[in-house]
Amino acid sequence: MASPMRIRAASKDGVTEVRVLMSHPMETGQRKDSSGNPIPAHHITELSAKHNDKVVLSAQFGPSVSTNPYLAFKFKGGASGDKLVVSWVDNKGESRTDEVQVS
Amino acid sequence: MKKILMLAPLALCAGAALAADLDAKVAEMMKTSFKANGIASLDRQVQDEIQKACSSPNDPDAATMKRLEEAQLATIQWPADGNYTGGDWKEGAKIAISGRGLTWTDASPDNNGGGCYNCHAMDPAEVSAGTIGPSLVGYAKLRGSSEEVVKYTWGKLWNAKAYNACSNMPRNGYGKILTEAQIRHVMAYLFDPASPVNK
Amino acid sequence: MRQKTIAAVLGAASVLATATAVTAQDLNFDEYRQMLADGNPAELFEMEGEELWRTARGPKNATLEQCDLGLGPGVVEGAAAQMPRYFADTGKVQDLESRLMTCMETLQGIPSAEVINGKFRQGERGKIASLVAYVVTHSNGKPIAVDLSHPKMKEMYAMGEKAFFYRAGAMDFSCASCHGEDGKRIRATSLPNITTAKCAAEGWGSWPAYRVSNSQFWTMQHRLWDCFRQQRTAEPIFASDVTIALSVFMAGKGNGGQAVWPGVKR
Amino acid sequence: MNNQRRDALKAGGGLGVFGLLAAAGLIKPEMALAAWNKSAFDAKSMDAALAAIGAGKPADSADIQITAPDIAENGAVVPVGVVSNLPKTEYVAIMIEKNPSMLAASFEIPEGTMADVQTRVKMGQTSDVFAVVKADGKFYVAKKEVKVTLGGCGG
Repeated sequence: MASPMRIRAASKDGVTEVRVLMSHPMETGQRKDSSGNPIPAHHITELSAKHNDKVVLSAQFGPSVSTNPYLAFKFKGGASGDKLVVSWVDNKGESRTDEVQVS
Repeated sequence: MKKILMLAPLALCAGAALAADLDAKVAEMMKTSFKANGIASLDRQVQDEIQKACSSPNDPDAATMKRLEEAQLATIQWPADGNYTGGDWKEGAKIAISGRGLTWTDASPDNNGGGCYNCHAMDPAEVSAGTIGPSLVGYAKLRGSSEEVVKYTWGKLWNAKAYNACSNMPRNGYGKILTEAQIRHVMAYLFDPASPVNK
Repeated sequence: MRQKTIAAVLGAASVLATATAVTAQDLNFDEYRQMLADGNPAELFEMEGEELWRTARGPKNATLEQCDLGLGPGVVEGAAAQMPRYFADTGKVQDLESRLMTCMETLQGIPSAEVINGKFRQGERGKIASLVAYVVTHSNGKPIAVDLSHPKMKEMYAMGEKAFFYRAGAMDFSCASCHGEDGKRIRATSLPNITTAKCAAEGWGSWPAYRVSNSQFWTMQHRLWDCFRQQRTAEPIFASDVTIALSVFMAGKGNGGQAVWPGVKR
Repeated sequence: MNNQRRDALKAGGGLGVFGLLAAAGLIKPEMALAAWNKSAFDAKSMDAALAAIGAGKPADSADIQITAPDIAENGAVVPVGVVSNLPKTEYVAIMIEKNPSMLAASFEIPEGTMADVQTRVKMGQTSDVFAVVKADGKFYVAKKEVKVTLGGCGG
């Protein structure tokens, strides 16, 4: 199972800033292993972030996003204690969902 | 150190004994803390004369340096056919760029890179050039291709310690890091007017 | 440092070197590094390490919460900044990794041999790396404060300094070949001059680190192991004396400097 | 801190993953239907990538700011941020001209979310980085060059 994300969500002056680190190899599919065999692509394809029940960001990633991806964004509103949920799926169908409270 | 010597000769004697003891302990540690792995055998931990003489912050005295350098100079194999620079500079560029070889993750002790760019600038277009050694940009354009320069360069590539016993530069030929043919390619990279080094 | 005028040829070379600047560009990565500092992926390892610290494991099914890193059982805050240190219970100078190995053996019953004979980023040695990420995070921003007063620490420091200058291997390198002068680079990578207090602190105080080039978290043991690999020596044994001695030398030299842990590196 | 882990959703077989997420109420059903834009991520030219996201020939805009270093110490991780000051920005894409897969990431910006995203991308070599923005139905673009260097012993 995929490892947990590190999510930070902080609200200040009516704006919530979200920073997410995901644990994922983001393998491009273009590399070869030590025996010369191609390493299959393995990367996050889609991601969504929800504040309480509202989607505040959705994204699509390709293999050019760095290993252990980082994402930061801001949305209006959000208060301390609100729920923020981030989910991703990858091209192999694996997924991960984590949630934090806005601080 | 000299001041201590004048003020407290007794303490120095004790210190010298301790220093020798420490050196012995370190030499022992440099063996027992390591293990052989693949081509990286334990004999790599045993120092030769040069390595031993150049293992402190300061170089040995001038006479020792000279003696060491003369011994290293005698190890240099000069090209039998007098062909110093007739290699392919494009091959030389590949060798200069590659820092691979001779680690315990390398299966074979052959086909090594020269790792030149780790320490030297060569082609001015290559931004990622190290600075441990002097810049070699415009090598032959600036120095010319006289017999003296060509021979010195070959010798330096083969065994840098012949010219400075405690040089940071590996002994490419003597240490079997590069073959004679590879050194000739690197020579071409440095001397060929068509090489980007001389553009 | 080791500049010598030899043949007239080399004399000319050094003059010419200054006349032909490599590129006008100074390789300044401050902006790049600053952008990476926020959201260092080492945090993912830290999270794992914190969980491991609290998870009952091993034949003894115990957590590491009673592990004594030098400040008393279970005290993590500030512990890494004072390591390596002499531990009376083992009679040894230990760095963070070798101390964690001791705790895993005594508290959890996980044999040290599993770590020593293992591979980096795998098995129990991999778990130690995550634990390291967790422990060092609790010394982030603190001054490096290694106590060199014990005779065994003094001896380790002296041996570390000697080992630092010890040339060996297929390319005649010592640590000092790359880390003995100010302002040098390997390719585009700047090299700290470990013989100065300032740079020793920068070096010691920025590892362990997440390496962006291979997306791996490297402890100081891992860092030293790969330095030796590139030095073309034989393979250093995990937590062996040479690794501890070099660590004491670096940390001791850097005493008073600030630890920025975990770091993020190219 | 690690209560996140306990909320982890275990993806099972059978249901598509996004279907599962939708069923779990974690994402909107609409999103489960929105497919990953394979043709855009597979595009081998900038024109093809732009066409695949429906951007055609976007107009240059000074209202898009790209935050990226002038020079990167390693191409495996290059921080890139995009801020769009164009009103009604609804979409942001980051493209790396000299990568085999040019489109790196795209973001749907719902109302209430600021057009201000940061991520990190791989760059095989020195290249222009493009930010393509859709605002009020029209596409705009800005670019910035990032130089990529090589470090280390290379062994």
